[in-house]
Amino acid sequence: MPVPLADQLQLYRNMALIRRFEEGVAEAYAEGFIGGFTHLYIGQEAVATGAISAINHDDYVIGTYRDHAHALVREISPRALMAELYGRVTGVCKGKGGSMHFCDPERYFMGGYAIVGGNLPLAVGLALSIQMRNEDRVVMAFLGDGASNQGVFHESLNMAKLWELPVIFVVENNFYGIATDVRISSAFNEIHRKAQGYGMPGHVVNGMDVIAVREECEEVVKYVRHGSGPVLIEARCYRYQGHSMTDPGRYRSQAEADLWRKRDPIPRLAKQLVQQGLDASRLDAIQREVNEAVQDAMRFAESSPEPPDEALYEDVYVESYGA
Amino acid sequence: MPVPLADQLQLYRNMALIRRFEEGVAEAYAEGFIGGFTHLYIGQEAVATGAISAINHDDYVIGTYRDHAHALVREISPRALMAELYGRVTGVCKGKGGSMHFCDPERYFMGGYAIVGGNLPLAVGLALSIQMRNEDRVVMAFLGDGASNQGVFHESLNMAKLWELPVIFVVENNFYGIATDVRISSAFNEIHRKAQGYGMPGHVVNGMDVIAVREECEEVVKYVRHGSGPVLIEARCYRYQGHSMTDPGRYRSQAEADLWRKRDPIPRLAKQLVQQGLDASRLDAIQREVNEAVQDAMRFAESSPEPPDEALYEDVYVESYGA
Amino acid sequence: MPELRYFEAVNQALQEELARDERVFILGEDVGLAGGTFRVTDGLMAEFGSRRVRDTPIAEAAIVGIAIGAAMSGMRPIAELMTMNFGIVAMDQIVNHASKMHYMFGGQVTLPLVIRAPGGGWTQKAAQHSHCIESWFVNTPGIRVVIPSTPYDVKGLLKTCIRSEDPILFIEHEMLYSTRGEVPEEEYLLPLGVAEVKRPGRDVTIVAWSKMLHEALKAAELLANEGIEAEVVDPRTLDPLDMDTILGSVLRTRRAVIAEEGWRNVGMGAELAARLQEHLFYDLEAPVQRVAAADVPTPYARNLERLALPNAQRIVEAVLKITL
Amino acid sequence: MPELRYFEAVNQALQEELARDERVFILGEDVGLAGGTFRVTDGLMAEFGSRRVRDTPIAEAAIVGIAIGAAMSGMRPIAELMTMNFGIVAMDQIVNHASKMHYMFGGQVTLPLVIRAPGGGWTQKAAQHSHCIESWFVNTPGIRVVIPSTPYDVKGLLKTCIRSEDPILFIEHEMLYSTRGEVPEEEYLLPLGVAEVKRPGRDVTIVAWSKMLHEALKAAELLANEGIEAEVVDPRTLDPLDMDTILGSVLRTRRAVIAEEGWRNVGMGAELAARLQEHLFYDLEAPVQRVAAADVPTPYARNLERLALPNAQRIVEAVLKITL
Ligand SMILES: Cc1ncc(C[n+]2csc(CCOP(=O)(O)OP(=O)(O)O)c2C)c(N)n1
Ligand SMILES: Cc1ncc(C[n+]2csc(CCOP(=O)(O)OP(=O)(O)O)c2C)c(N)n1
Ligand SMILES: [Mg+2]
Ligand SMILES: [Mg+2]
Repeated sequence: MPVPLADQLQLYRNMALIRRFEEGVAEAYAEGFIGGFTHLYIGQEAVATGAISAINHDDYVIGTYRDHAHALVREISPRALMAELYGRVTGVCKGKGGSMHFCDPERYFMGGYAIVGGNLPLAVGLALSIQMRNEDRVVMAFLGDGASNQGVFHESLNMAKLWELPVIFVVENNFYGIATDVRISSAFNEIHRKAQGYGMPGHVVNGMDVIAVREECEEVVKYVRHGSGPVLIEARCYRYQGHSMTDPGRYRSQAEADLWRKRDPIPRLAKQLVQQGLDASRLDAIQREVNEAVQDAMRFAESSPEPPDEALYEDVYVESYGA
Repeated sequence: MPVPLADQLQLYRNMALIRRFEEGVAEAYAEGFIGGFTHLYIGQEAVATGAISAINHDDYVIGTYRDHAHALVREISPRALMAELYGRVTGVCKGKGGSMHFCDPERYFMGGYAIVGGNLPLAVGLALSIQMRNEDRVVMAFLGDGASNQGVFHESLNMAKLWELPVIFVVENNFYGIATDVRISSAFNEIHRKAQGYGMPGHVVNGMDVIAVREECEEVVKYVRHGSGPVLIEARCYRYQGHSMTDPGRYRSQAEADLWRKRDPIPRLAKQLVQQGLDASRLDAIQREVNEAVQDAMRFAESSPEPPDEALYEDVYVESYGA
Repeated sequence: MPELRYFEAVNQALQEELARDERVFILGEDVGLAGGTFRVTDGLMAEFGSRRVRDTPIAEAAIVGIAIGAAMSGMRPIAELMTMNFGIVAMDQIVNHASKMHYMFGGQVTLPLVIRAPGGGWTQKAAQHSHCIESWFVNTPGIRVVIPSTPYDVKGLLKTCIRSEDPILFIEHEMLYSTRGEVPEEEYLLPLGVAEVKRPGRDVTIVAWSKMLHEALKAAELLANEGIEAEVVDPRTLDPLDMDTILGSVLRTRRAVIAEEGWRNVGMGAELAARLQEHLFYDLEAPVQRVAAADVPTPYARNLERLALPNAQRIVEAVLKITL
Repeated sequence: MPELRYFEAVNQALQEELARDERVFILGEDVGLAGGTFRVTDGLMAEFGSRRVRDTPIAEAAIVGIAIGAAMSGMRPIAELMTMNFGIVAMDQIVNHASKMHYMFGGQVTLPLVIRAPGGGWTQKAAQHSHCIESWFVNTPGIRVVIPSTPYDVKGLLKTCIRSEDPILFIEHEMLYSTRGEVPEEEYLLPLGVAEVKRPGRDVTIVAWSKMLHEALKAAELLANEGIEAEVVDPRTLDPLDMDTILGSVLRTRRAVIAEEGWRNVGMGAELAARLQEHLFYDLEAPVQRVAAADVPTPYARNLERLALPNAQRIVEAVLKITL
C-alpha cells in the first residue's frame, strides 16, 4: 500500500524536526548547556522516522544511547527532551538520565541504554510480556551494526525466535561502531544474514529512503503482529557527525561522507513530495515550524530549574523499609 | 586416507580406557573418595577419542567440565587424573582443580572449565597466539550443545572467523544441556549450521562412530592448519549417565537411551576390527590392560597424601610483593 | 508447626505467589521440566504450565535481561540463576540495567523483579563454583540483597520480595536447601530491613547470615560451655540493612564478630566493622573481628576447602580473642 | 624532568614495552586505527602494526577471554576495556577465568595479562557510564588491582605490570588523562605494593587514590590554612596493599579519613576502616571516617552529579569532624 500524502508529510516533518533538534543540541552542547555523552542521529533520520511510523502508538520502542530521534518520533515533546539534555527537572527523566537515557513509558518509549547490546534482552522481555498477556502489540528494538557482535545480541535473537516473540530488531547499520568499520568487526558483514543462524527472516533496506523504510517495516510488522515470530531488518544508513560530540570522525574519508550526503533523506523526500504536486511552501512552513519548536524547547530548557538537592536520594527504590 | 590398523587399535584402547576410568570414577564417587561436581563422558567416547587423534601432540586442546576423556586421550596419566579427582597432592593440578579443572599445559591440554561457554574465547586466544607466532599448530576446542546458546559462543566464532584463526570448535551435541532438550534451547537446532552466521564452514558427524569422527577431523584439521580459518564440527552423541553424579537423568525416555546404547562406539569398533581380521583376544587384552591401569590409578590416588595446609595460600599469584 | 526443608519453603513461596498473582512467572535453566537443580521449582510447571514456569537456554545475561523487560512492562518475573556463579555472566544486566533503571529514568519505570540464586561452597565444587559475592551487590545501589538462613525466613522473605516493586537479588545457599525448620501453615510475610536476634546473649555480638548463621549458632553453643554468652544477630537482608538492631546489640555487648562465607578482603564484614567503629567508637571494648573465607580461589581438595572456609571453630577463636 | 600528560605517560609505557618485548600486544575497541578513545594508544598501530595493536569488535567478554588464552600460551597481552563500565560485561572472564586459573590449575598456567580500563564520573556520563568498582576486584583473590593517580606513577606501574607474570586489572581515570606531571626521560619501574606519602603531615592521615588523591591534596591545602597538617597517602595499588605505610602513618597521626570515588557501602574504604580499627584500636583518637560517593546510581544533571560525588570539601569536613 503506497504511503498516503498526509503520512508522507508527517514523515517529512519528523525528519526535519530530528535534524533541527539535533542541530540545536550541537549548539547547546558547544555552549556548555549539555554535558556527558551526546550522540547525534543526523543523516540517519529516515530509519527511526520510517520504522516507527509503521507501528502503533502503543507498540513498544526501545533504543540505544543514540535515541533523540526515536523519542521525537514517539511524540515526546521537544521541551521535555531538551530539558533532559540540559539536566533540568522538567526533563523527561527529571534530569537524571540525560541524552543516553531518554524514557517515556506512557508513550511506550521504553528507554535509551548506553551499554552496547544491553537493550536487546530487554526488548525480548517486553515481547514476552506481550505474548504472555495475549496483547496486540509488537516491540521495535533498535541497535547498531557494532552491537551485532555482542554476546547478548545472539542470546536475544535465539530466545526471541525460540519463543516466536513479536519483536523486530532494527539494525541501524551506519557502517561504523565509533571508529571501527563494520568490515573489521563482523566476520559476516551482511548483517541481515546473521538472522539466518536463528532461522529468523532477515531483510535489508535503504535506510536513506524513508518511504522504503516505512514500506518494508509495514510488511514486517504485519508478519510479526500476526504471530509469525521475530524479524531482523538491516537499514543501511550513515551518520554525518562524529560518533559523539567529542569525536572529530577522522577515520572516514571525505569522499565517503560526500557520497552519503548526496543520499540525504530529507531533500530526497522533499523532491518526491514536490513531484507529487505538493507546493514547496508547505515544506518551508514545516521547516519554520520545527525551527520554532526547537527554539522554544531550548528556551524552555534554559529557563527550567535544576533538580532540587533532595532528588539525589529519590527514586533509588520504590519502597523504603525500616532501614 | 583410511585409518591404519595400529591407529584403530589405539582408538579402541583410548575409548576402553575412558569408559573403564569413568566406571572407576563412579565407584570412587559412591564411596566418597571424590567430591564436587563430576560429569561422566560414558557414551560419548568416540568424539574426544576420534577428534583428538586427528591432531598433533603439540596442538592445543581445551575443554569443559566434562573433561576426563580429553585428558586421557592427551595421555595425561590415569594416576595423575585419578589423584586429582581424589583431591590429592599428586593430582595433575595438585588437588586444587578437581574433576572440572583438569589441566596439563606440557601435554597441550589447556584446561577444563566449568562456566558454560567460558572456555571458547580462551580457545580463540590460543589460536591468536599461534597465528601471531606463525606456529604450525591448531586449537581444538570442545563445547556442548547447550553452550552454543551463550553469548561468548557468538563472540568467539565471530572473532575466530574475522581473524581467520586456526581453531576447530567441536560441539559435542548430546542433545541435552543437563535436563534441557536442545529443541527447547536452540532456535536453530541444526547446530553445525550456526557456523553459517559467521561465514564459517560447519560440519556434522556421527559422534558414535570413532572412525567417522577421526576421518572428518583429519579433513578439517588439514583445512584449518593450512590457514583457511576456523571450522565448526557438530558431533552427535549421547551420554549414558546423568549430567553429573547427582543427576538421575529422568528427563530422558528409556526408549531413547536404548536406541543410543545400540550405537555404542566401543563394540562398534570392536566389530569392525574383528571384521578386518583382528583376533578378538587382542581386544580382551586391551580391556584387561586398561582395567589394570584404572585399578592402579585408584590405588595410587587413595594412597597419595592430601595437599599440605601451606598449599592453601600457594599459587594464588606468581609474584609476591612487599605486601 | 510443620517442619519443612529450606527448598520446600522456597517452593511453597513460589507456588503461593504464582497462584495469587498471574503476573508472576519463573524463568531459568531447568526450572520447568526438571523441577529445578535443587528441586526448588518441583511441580510448578505441572501446576502452572510451561508459559509461567519457563525453561530457558543457558544464557544468563538474556535470562536476567528478559526478566527486566518483562518487569518493566508489568509482569512480575522471578529469574532463577542456577547458581550465583553464573550470575557473574549476567553482571551487566544486574548492575547496569536492573539496578539503575528506576533511578536513571526518573522513577518512570519500576522493576518488580526477583533474581534468585544459590551461592556457596562446602562440597568441593572448586574455584568457579563456590562464590559468595553478595558484597558486590550491596555495593551497588538500586538493587536489594536478601539472604535468608532458615526455612521460615526464606519463605516469608521471598513472598515479600515477589510483591515488592523493586529489583531484588535473593541469595539462597546450596548447603541450606536440605536443612529443616518450622514454617507456619497460614500465610505470612516478613519485612525487609528487619534483622533478627537468633540467640540472645550479653557478652559478645556475632553477626552472621546465610549458612554462616548456623555456624555462628554452633559457635554460641560452644562458647556457652565456656561461660560466654554470645548474641547472634542475623541481618537477613543486607540491603536494606537493619543497622539499628545490630548497633543496639553491640551497644549492650560492646564486642562484635562478623562471620561471612565470602572473602574477607572488602567483604560485607568490612562494611559492618567500619560502621560499628563509626557509630560505637567509644563503646567498643575491643576491635571488631571478622571471620571470613581465606582470600584465595576456593580449592577443590576437601582438606584445603575446609581450611579455606570459615566455620564455628573460627568464630569461637575470634570471640575468644576479644573476650578473654 | 619533562612534563607529560597522564595519557601520554600511559602511551609511553605501552610504546616502550611493545618495543622491548615482542610477546607484548594490545587488543581492544578502537585502540588501533583510532588511536584509542582517550588517545592512549595513539601512534602505536602505525609503529607496531595491526597485529600487535589490534582493533576488536565490541565484545568485551571475548576481548578479555582471548587475552587470557593468549597469555596462557606465552604471549603478554594488554586488553583494553574502553571504560570500566564495559568491564562489567566481561566480569565472568575476569573473575571466573583470569583470577582463578593459576590457582585452580595448581600453578601450571601463568597469565601475564594486563587489563587496562579507565573508570570514573564527573562529566555527566550518567548511571551506566560512571563506575568506580575497584572494590569488587579487590574482593576477588587472584587478580591484582593497580590504580595510579599521576603520570609518573602510571608509567612506572604500567611497565611493571606488563612485565608481571600475574593477571592485573589496571584502572585509569577518565578525568586524569589530561593532568600533567613530571616523568623522567630514562626508564624506570615502580614496584607494586608500595604506597607513597604524597604529602607529609602530623595531624591526620588521608588515604586516597586515583582522582580522589588530587582532591585529598586539595583538601590538605585547605586544611593547612586552618592549621591542620594532613598526611596524604596514595596506596597506588589496592592489591597488593601496602598496609605497613598506611598503618605507620595513622600510628603517628592517630586519625584517618579514607576518600574514594566509588560507592560507600562495602567500598574499599570499608576495608581500610575495618583494618585500621583491627590494628590500631587502642591508638586511634577518633573513628575512621569515610568519604565516598552517595549510594545512588550516578545522576546525569550536573548539580546532582556534583552532590553525588565526593570532593575536597567533603574531605575537609570529614577531617574537621575528627580533629576539632
Ligand atoms: C558494552 C559496551 N562496549 C563499548 C561501549 C562504547 N561504545 C559506545 S557506542 C559504541 C559503538 C557502537 O556502534 P554501533 O552499535 O554500530 O552503534 P552506532 O554508535 O554506530 O549507532 C561503543 C563501542 C559501550 N557503550 N558499551
Ligand atoms: C554459565 C553457566 N550456566 C550454567 C551452568 C550450569 N551447567 C553446567 S553444565 C550445564 C549444561 C551444559 O550443557 P551442554 O553445553 O550441552 O554440555 P553437556 O553437559 O551436555 O556436555 C549447565 C547448565 C554453568 N556451569 N555455567
Ligand atoms: Mg554503527
Ligand atoms: Mg549437551
